[in-house]
Amino acid sequence: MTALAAHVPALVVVNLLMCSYIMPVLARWKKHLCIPVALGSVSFSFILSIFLTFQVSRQGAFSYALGGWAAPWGIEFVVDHFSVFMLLTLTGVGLLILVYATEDLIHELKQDVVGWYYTLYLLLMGSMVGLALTNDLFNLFVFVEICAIASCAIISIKENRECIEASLKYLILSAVGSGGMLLGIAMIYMVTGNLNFTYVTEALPQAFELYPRNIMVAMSMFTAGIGVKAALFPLHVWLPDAHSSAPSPSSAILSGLVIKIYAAVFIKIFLRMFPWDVYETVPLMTIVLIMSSVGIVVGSMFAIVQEDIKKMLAYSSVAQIGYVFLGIGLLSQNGTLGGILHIFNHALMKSMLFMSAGAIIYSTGVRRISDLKGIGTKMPLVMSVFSIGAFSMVGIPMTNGFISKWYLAIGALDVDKPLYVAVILLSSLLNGVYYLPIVVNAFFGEGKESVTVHHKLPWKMTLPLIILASAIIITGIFPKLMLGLADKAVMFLLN
Amino acid sequence: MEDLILTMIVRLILPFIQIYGYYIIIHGHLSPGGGFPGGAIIGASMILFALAFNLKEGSNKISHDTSTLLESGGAFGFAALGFLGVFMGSNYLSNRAAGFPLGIPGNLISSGMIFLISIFIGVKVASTFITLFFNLVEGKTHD
Amino acid sequence: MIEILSNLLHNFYYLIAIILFVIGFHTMLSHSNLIKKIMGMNIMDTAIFLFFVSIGYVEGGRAPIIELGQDHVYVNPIPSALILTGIVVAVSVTAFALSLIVKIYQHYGTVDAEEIMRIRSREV
Amino acid sequence: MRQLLVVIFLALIANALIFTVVEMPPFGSPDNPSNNQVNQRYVEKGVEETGSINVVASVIMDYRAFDTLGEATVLFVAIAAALSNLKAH
Amino acid sequence: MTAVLTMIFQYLLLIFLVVCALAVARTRDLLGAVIIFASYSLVMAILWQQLEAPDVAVTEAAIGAGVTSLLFIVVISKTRRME
Repeated sequence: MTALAAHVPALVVVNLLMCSYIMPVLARWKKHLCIPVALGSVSFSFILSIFLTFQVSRQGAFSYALGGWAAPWGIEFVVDHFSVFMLLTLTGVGLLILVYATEDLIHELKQDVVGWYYTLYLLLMGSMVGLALTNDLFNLFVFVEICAIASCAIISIKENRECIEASLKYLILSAVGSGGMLLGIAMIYMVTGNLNFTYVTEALPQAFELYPRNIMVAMSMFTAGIGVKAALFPLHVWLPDAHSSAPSPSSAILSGLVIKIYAAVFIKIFLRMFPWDVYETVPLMTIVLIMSSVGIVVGSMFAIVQEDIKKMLAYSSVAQIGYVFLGIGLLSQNGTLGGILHIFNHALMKSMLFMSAGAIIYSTGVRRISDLKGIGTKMPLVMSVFSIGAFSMVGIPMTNGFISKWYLAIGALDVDKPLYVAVILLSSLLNGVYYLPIVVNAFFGEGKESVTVHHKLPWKMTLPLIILASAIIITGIFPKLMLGLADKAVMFLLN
Repeated sequence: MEDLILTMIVRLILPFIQIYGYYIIIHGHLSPGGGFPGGAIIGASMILFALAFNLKEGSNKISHDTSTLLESGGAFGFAALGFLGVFMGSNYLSNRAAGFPLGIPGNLISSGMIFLISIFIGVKVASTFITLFFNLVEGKTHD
Repeated sequence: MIEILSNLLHNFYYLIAIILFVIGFHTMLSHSNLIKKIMGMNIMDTAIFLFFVSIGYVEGGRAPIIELGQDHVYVNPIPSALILTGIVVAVSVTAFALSLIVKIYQHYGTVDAEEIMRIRSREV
Repeated sequence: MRQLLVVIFLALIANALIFTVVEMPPFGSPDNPSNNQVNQRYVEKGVEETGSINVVASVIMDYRAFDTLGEATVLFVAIAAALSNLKAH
Repeated sequence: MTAVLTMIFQYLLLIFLVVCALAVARTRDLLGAVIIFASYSLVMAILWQQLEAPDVAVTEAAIGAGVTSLLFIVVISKTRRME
């Protein structure tokens, strides 16, 4: 046991990958084993992440050399406060979405592709966990590609022509993004001779004096490449179609986790790999700030005019990912803390909102917002959960959305940029404009023809909703729970 | 519509292409090549066989069950090979430290894990390309 | 000026890789045919691979297959190793994109992005 | 109009990249920053440490074997994606 | 002398690559474009051989020129040949 404990960082990734390798075989010959194996492997990774969290809080950050070759020669995984924060978010929310998916997919997909869905889901989880842990640029690229293909595939798996078109658009744009990232990696390798983050950081100051243009091109390539994948504002064009047409569990994981992990990759590259004094000469972070704040406002405005509930949630994601990048771009301790916290908070909120929208579609078949009047009396549980998510999106105190917005605002004031506080307030107002009418109409509105409930919700679909909603409330009332971990992550990044 | 000349030529050169593919796979640690190009060559030779004869015969040569097993097995074998390192007291995916015999450099049977990984990857790549090709071909053109 | 030109001529491999990258990117952005877009993506990827491999070249070096007991200069093996992975990644993306295009043709009867947009706007 | 915008955008990118090429480390020079202790160790000790005389094979399947596992996974995810898409309809 | 000749050979191949890429972009016939793309990949493989990266050259010749072109041809045969 003690011998195995040292290998947990590798195991947490490889366990997901290996279970996905055997999934097609199970789907062909032992169909009833698919769901238990998928659930088992994700929950095993969740347990391992909790174990890693304890290990990190006890002994500090540590690294794991894959293949036994230490850092500059081999690939290494680094387990630090930031990566365990991401690990907990990914595996925890991913497990809940998977529990929800086991019931929802029966209704949304054909029987013979459900096995493939679990394969792709586990691969997506594995690649995201790998992205959170890896400390090597090229390994990061490989995981980004796995993540990109798997996230396109869980959209196109639905038998619907909008899905295929949205998926192809997403695939082509993310291929452009990957190309940009690879060119950036080539530029960095050319002037530093290393691929490991730690060694690149050491070599960068000297390289920046000798070859400044290379570094600048690499930085812009990374920004554009990750920006496309994380749907940073002018590059978000693929997101609304992709996230709204996908099956509900896919929307939940794509909006809740996949765009967040790219934000985490952005943090890893720009806050950990590049030395911070680069930003005094390169105005990159100002550009990121402008892009994200325009994205926050414009995304919210687009969300107001949507009629489809999932499309509205997708545009809201464009706005919310802006908060994360706003926090990164502020380059202050509290701002970064707010951004990192928002990764976790928005993962909870948006996956819950997508799942409750999916639950509404599952039981009533209604997608239009104007048809949702009076649904609160028919489906009280789902709508009250949806209301909690909506309040948290607006940033009402006692919910966790408030906490991250609070820290973002403090961070903006710390570096003397009160304009961004105004952006945050304006966006909260806009969020209220499109979320609160749904809640009010659902409970007090009188629809012309009342909605009929066709299917009763099974417990596997309601349980994740209840857990996520209570997590939103609990982390809203007792923010210390995640704040401690996020604070340590920020301290680690600042070093 | 089988063309006699075409089928004869394919019958003649197919063994050579396949042997070349196997050669590239198992000499991956001695000469340029390895699992990826070798697997691609073997896959391409099977596709050539299927194109020269009717498509039915080619897709019968490798059934869906076999290809599923080969794909999953290739990747799973590779990942499982890495665990040997964990049990031998080294790290995941290690070669010499996991006790693989390295042999004499330059011999065919040498370099421990590299040789085995090449074979697993060759199997995986060949079966992947064959499956991809047949599934793209078999899909209905019109609903 | 002459210095810039001589630098460009010396770094001709890099220059061509950049030009190919831009051509591929242009093909990807401006062509409405989806298959052409995927070809543009492949050209873009190979351009980056060419760039990466030429980073590893060393004047007068040999391919990194060691001759035991001899003292040669060898080229840098790392870019070659990375690009082997890159080629497989590119072909995987291509394969998936092509399977999506086959499906799009079945549903819309065309592989032209603008025509698909027209069909969709007519529906709404 | 859109074509013109695309061309201007690409011209800007090409301009920036070509000016970068002028300042890059010279092609093929042994003193480039990419020729450091990492690849020297691969070339000098690779045969002894991995038993493979093809250094590229020893890099992809021993020193950086996890990349190759990721690469096999990329192939696997491509086939899973393509099959799930082709069979779903 | 041979060094200069090799250099000229390499530069010609590089220019040929650009011509091929432009031809792929301009050709209206998709099948023709795929064939040009295959020759582009082969020339790329030769260049990688010139850059002393034989592993990449073999892989590109097998996967880039062989398998990718095959997949393109299958898809074109199932869809339309003209752009």
